[in-house]
Amino acid sequence: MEAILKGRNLVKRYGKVTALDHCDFDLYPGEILAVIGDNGAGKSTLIKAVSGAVVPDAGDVWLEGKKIQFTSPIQAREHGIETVYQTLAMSPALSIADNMFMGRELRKPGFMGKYLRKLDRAAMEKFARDKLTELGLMTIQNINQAVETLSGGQRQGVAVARAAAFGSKVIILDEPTAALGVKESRKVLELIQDVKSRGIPIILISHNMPHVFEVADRIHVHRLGKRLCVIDPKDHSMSDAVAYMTGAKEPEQTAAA
Amino acid sequence: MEAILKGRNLVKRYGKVTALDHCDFDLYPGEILAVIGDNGAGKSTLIKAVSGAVVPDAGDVWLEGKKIQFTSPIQAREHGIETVYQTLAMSPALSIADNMFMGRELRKPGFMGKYLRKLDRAAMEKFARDKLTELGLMTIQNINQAVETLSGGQRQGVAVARAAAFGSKVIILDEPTAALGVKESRKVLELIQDVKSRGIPIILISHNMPHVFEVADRIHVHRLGKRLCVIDPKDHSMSDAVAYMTGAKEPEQTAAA
Amino acid sequence: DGHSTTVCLITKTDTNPFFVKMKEGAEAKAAELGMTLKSFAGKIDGDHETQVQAIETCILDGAKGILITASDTSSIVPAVQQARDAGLVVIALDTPLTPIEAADATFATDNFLAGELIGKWAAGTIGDTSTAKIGMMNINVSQPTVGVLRNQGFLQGFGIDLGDPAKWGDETDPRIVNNEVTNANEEGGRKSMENLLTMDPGVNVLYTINEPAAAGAHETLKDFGKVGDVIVVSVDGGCPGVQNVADGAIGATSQQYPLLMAALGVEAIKKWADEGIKPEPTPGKAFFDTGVALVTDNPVDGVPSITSAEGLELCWG
Amino acid sequence: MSEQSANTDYESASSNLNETVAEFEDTRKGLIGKLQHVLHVNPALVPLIVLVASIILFGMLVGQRFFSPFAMTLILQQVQIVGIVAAAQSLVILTAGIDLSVGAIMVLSSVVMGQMVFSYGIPVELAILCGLLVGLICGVMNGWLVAYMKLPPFIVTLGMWQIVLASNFLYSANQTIRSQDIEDTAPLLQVFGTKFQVGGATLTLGVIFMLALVFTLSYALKHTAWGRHVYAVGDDPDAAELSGVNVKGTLMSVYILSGLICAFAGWAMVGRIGSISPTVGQLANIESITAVVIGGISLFGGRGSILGALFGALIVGVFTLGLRLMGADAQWTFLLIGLLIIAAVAVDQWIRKVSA
Amino acid sequence: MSEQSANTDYESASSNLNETVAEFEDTRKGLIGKLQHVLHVNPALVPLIVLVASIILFGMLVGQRFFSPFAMTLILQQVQIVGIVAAAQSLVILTAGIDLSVGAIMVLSSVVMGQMVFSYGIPVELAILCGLLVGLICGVMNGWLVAYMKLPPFIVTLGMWQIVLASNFLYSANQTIRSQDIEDTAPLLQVFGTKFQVGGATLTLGVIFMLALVFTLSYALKHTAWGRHVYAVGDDPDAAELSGVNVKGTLMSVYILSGLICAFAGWAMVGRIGSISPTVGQLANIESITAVVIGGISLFGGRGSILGALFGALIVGVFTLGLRLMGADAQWTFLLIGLLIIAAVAVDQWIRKVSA
Ligand SMILES: Nc1ncnc2c1ncn2[C@@H]1O[C@H](COP(=O)(O)OP(=O)(O)OP(=O)(O)O)[C@@H](O)[C@H]1O
Ligand SMILES: Nc1ncnc2c1ncn2[C@@H]1O[C@H](COP(=O)(O)OP(=O)(O)OP(=O)(O)O)[C@@H](O)[C@H]1O
Ligand SMILES: O[C@@H]1[C@H](O)[C@H](O)CO[C@H]1O
Ligand SMILES: [Mg+2]
Ligand SMILES: [Mg+2]
Repeated sequence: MEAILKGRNLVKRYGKVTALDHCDFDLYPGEILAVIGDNGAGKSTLIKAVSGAVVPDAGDVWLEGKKIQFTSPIQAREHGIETVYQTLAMSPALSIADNMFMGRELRKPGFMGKYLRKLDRAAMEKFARDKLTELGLMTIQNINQAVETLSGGQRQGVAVARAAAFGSKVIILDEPTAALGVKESRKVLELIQDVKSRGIPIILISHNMPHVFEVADRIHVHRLGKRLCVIDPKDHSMSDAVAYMTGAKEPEQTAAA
Repeated sequence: MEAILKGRNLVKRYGKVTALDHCDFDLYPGEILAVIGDNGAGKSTLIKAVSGAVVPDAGDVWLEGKKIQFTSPIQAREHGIETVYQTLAMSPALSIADNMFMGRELRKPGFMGKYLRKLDRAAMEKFARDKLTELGLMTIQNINQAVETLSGGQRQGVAVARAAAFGSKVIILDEPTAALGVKESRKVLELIQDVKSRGIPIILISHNMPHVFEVADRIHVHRLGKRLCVIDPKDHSMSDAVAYMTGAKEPEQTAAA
Repeated sequence: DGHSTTVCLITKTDTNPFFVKMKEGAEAKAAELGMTLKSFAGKIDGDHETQVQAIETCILDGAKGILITASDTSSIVPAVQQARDAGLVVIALDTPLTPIEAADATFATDNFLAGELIGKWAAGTIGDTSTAKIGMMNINVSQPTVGVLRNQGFLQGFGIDLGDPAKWGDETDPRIVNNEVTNANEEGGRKSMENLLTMDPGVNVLYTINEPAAAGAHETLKDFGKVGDVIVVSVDGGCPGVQNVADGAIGATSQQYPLLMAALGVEAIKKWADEGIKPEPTPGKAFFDTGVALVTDNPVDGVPSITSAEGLELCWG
Repeated sequence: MSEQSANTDYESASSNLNETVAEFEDTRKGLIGKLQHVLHVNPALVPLIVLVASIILFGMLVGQRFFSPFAMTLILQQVQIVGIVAAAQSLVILTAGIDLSVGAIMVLSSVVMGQMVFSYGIPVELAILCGLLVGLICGVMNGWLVAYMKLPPFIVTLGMWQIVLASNFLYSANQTIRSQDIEDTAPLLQVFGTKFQVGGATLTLGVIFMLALVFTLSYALKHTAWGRHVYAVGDDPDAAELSGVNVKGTLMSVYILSGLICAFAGWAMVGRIGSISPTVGQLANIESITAVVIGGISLFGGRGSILGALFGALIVGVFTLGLRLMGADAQWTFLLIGLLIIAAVAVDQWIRKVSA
Repeated sequence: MSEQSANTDYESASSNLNETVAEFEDTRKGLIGKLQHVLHVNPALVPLIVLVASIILFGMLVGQRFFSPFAMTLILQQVQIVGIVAAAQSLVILTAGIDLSVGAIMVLSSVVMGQMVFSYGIPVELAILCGLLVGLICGVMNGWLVAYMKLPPFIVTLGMWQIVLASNFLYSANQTIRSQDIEDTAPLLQVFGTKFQVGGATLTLGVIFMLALVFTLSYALKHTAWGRHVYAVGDDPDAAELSGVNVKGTLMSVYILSGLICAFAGWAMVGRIGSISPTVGQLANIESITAVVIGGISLFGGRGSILGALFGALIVGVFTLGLRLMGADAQWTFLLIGLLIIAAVAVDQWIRKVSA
């Protein structure tokens, strides 16, 4: 099977820091690929490089076999790649609904929408409320609250809801449950399964090993800026995974990428 | 035993949103108190209200039996209360060492320090590096890196290291391991035990139940802006805790606060 | 080319048509005499530092002489002295330095006289000066010397007690409705007139610092249907201004001759450079008066004037 | 793996939870509570309150004259140019930029309109189009330097200010075109001066244009996607980029629009002062920024409402006229306006705090 | 509980890990790599490079005269006032503020010094102290309004600008105090004009003061806790507050220092122009901001170096003198300086990008 999203030899340096060091990467259709690794290993940089948020210094990326070179996240979005960045990428002063629909706002039907380009606030707010309710984020008391006034977890919930609602080809989640409560985390895991069942592949970066082992089809272990190995969660234990990513143990030859 | 830090009837409103709704709170000497609750339950607001970052609309706070009214986090710090906020509170453009010593910089010995008030950069950098190494955050390649260039987890590590290094009476950690890797999280848990063994009580907000049950002496369950109950992790299961905080189950009378 | 004589012209600004014409006059004369002219100007009226820098540059540049209309007539003196010490001849144009001897020579309009002429004319036109309600339109709150001289000259000519002649606004005469500031442009004139008429709809005499301010005021008067009711006087004698006299928008204006000042200045420097001779001031005055003429089509007895047709012959800009 | 199932078992404890939305009671009741909420939701109301208060204040100090429809509409007329320019300035400031070149663009545009008619004999309609085009081109240059070259807006527009103003003086040779001549040859240039009588009050087309412009932009900012993008770009350009906003395009549109509006201001200026003069408008940048900030728009971008800028301009207009009518002398007026600018913003902050 | 131990078992797998610090190779070698690193670490070097480049450029265009020690020190003398004021401005801008009142404070301070001596016959030393005190008090007012009343710095200093300037005109009665009189009665007022010969070059005490001031502040900003706090406040005031910085105190110190430095600039101004004139310095705010921004300090606070501001002032000085010597006429000079301001910052950005 051909990878839907593939990276080869990706390099990204920040001044003296090498964040990606000739890294390879493969995501296959319909799968949930977890990416795990130490803090600072370069996971976020890797997904930024494939989603257009960062232009790699070297290396190539293919989407469905076609070589692509995104220079902005908008291009990636237009190709159906939706990303929740670790920094969440929200406009703090704008409302939840504004943020969810940023860049793909709904217009009112008829004259107002067509000629006066009026936004359909009611529709956007309803949609936003529904998506947040699906995630169990019902403690949000006011859908018109500015995002900057949300609690850490609420903010993350909004970002995840946005990606899940709009991603059509690949959904990338960079630590989507880091700030979430138990209940909300479970909802996100359910959502991930749900998205997968719609046939859309997912990249999940997470430090939560139980979650990773619960949902992932394959696990990409990232270490020191490159892919150390890819393991199958059914054949490996969490302890193995942790040992690989922290450098406590070398992966066997077969598992290495 | 008298509580070292005590809150009664705390209220905080943000416009139409009530974040704290007549909330009580107790921290006893030498203990690790975990605070758990849904996203948006008001946990962060609670610890902000006791650490001077937010002035409550109503209610009182006592430190070691003396009524206090902090109007700024500096006052809390001067009383030995050190906090890691969920938003981390770092100056993005400044270096790791600058951030760790913000507000309590070291000066050079002798004339340069005394009269020219020159900072002792070497000492501060060494200290910072040592503290980060204790936390296992060795992927930080350059101690003079601006904090804004660190990965999410690295940033959190710096904030935790700062609090642990300087807290003398109470240390408050708002989701200190949310963005941390497995290895780094373990180090933080070890650090928490270590701080406790020095006799300093700790407030730990976390969504990670295994971690909470591993280290906490008591668990404050927060729901809808107030303390629902306080439970003993030895008498209750994680399932109980989760059921209480999400409202799936009512706490028994005895456990209620 | 490096061998010809260089002369510097330093004006207060080069956004005011008055100085633009002065520069044109200097350029024409310099070209005629085979000299090189370098011109400098402040960013705003009152931009003294730029003028000091210009003098320093001229010294560095090896110029033979400097023509300057000083923004700050006494503060410029040390810089002028520095230039003279370096062997340059310095001639003040339009605005005398304080003291006037600080420059080698001065070719200027007498701004006080310019004001006095329109003051006298206004008094003669209204007849009974006790019925006057006077609006004053000045340059700006920093009160540069031209503004003070014209304002005080006008009041003197009209017969109003000046108080301190070194500043405007300290007069107590109730006939003065108010002192407005206009930044010497149309926008300010328009707004100031609106304010004056709101304060006292009976304003019947209007002094303006220059003709653009008068033109702005005229727009307001048109709007309020008061065009014939107010006697408007001004200073400058630029072509649009004189045309406005002919059209009746301005009653009288004092005309000055910047082209002449500049041409005379350049000639004097040439003479100094070639023969070492300094120009002489007008007899009875400390400076060479390039003259000022009252332009009006409604002359008043005892105030010499020329017609707008004559004024158009002589106008600049 | 056995560890896995154990790990997540406890999480299912949340599954039979009660799914009602959390509701806290709103304890702030009554009129004041409602007022606070209204103020919180409509930030432009705060400068409006300051405006009304200052009208009442001066009305009491100055007396009847100040409340007349005449005085009220006079303020509108005096504020129209600053108001139009402040609309342009608001757009730029909402994107966390600043436009120091507004006044220069305004003047150059009006000078071009005049020169086209009077020096080249081009029909006035075409001449006006040329003038508007000049404003637009200046906007394109500002926008390109800010959006694509990523230079700081302050520097870009500082440079453009000098460049445009110098071009204006060089091009116009500092010549004024007289009102009389414009009236005879090209009255369309003065069209914004056209008057209407509305119940004792006199409005000009320029005033109506200003009001229409501000309301249109207010609608666009609040109710269209473009408006949301303007706010997002000003709020956090990186986040906006990551969440799918065309940041460069949005910035370009804002600077271009700003240039075009300034050109319209130049046209309106001809209607107001009758003539075309290259020396007017030199304070338009500082005056428009003042209006915007008094109106409660943050210089750091992303927060505030363009209606606020209109009220800000009117507040300054009320103070200026009021003080003149009280007979304050020019230097004292200057001083008092300084004080009042600070006071207006202090009151604004105070109301915001109370209503938060 | 059995679930607990299972839960965290796997985490211990990291315990026998290899504890060497991660090291990636730095692949950018050689001179260029080193240069890029140096530039990255010392941001003030970038405007320095632009400065040197522009000196060389004008040297080639203008010829020998431009390289003379006379010309070089003339530039220093011409920028001294802007340089001193830019130092004050830098401090304020580093805290994400802006100070529009610098020029007005400078002038008022010098006027007070003069009036004390000439109107009230107070000994010159005391008079100077009074002048410095006036600057300091203006700073206190700015600081109080910004730090405690939490008003936007732009508005506060805009208001103060008008207030201070009007007070200055009212107080001085628009009178200049003549150089001759100062020389006779109170030569200490002109002390900053004192000249030194240093190998063919003429330096004044004012120039030396400017250099000493900038280097002292540069030291304080880089090597003292106060300096770190200034950056932290500008970077993110909320974060600074939460991490234990006395934000209000830091802001107060910055505005007070800025006022005091401006008063010194007023004193230095007397040395430079000889007389005391209430009309000078009206462009000092825009000129100092220009220098600061060209020097690479961000208007959003927290980033940049005060040395950069000095280089920024010198860049403008070099352009101005160079263009004058080339005989460009005034409007063309303005136009070209406008272009060059943009170009200087564009080059700056470009070097930063390449060296990032
Ligand atoms: N803009 C930047 N400038 C400089 N260095 C950077 C920048 N962004 C990332 N880095 C560095 O690159 C390395 C990889 O960062 P990255 O964010 O990809 O790590 P990560 O694997 O996502 O870590 P975490 O699990 O903590 O999120 C880190 O050492 C970080 O300090
Ligand atoms: N500055 C603010 N303005 C308005 N509302 C706020 C503000 N800060 C917090 N809130 C609201 O108060 C409530 C409690 O927020 P808080 O941050 O205390 O929650 P939390 O329990 O810490 O949640 P999490 O686990 O997600 O961090 C939330 O509904 C949030 O939206
Ligand atoms: O002295 C000049 C001229 O007289 C001209 O009227 C312009 O304004 C003044 O500054
Ligand atoms: Mg990451
Ligand atoms: Mg929280």
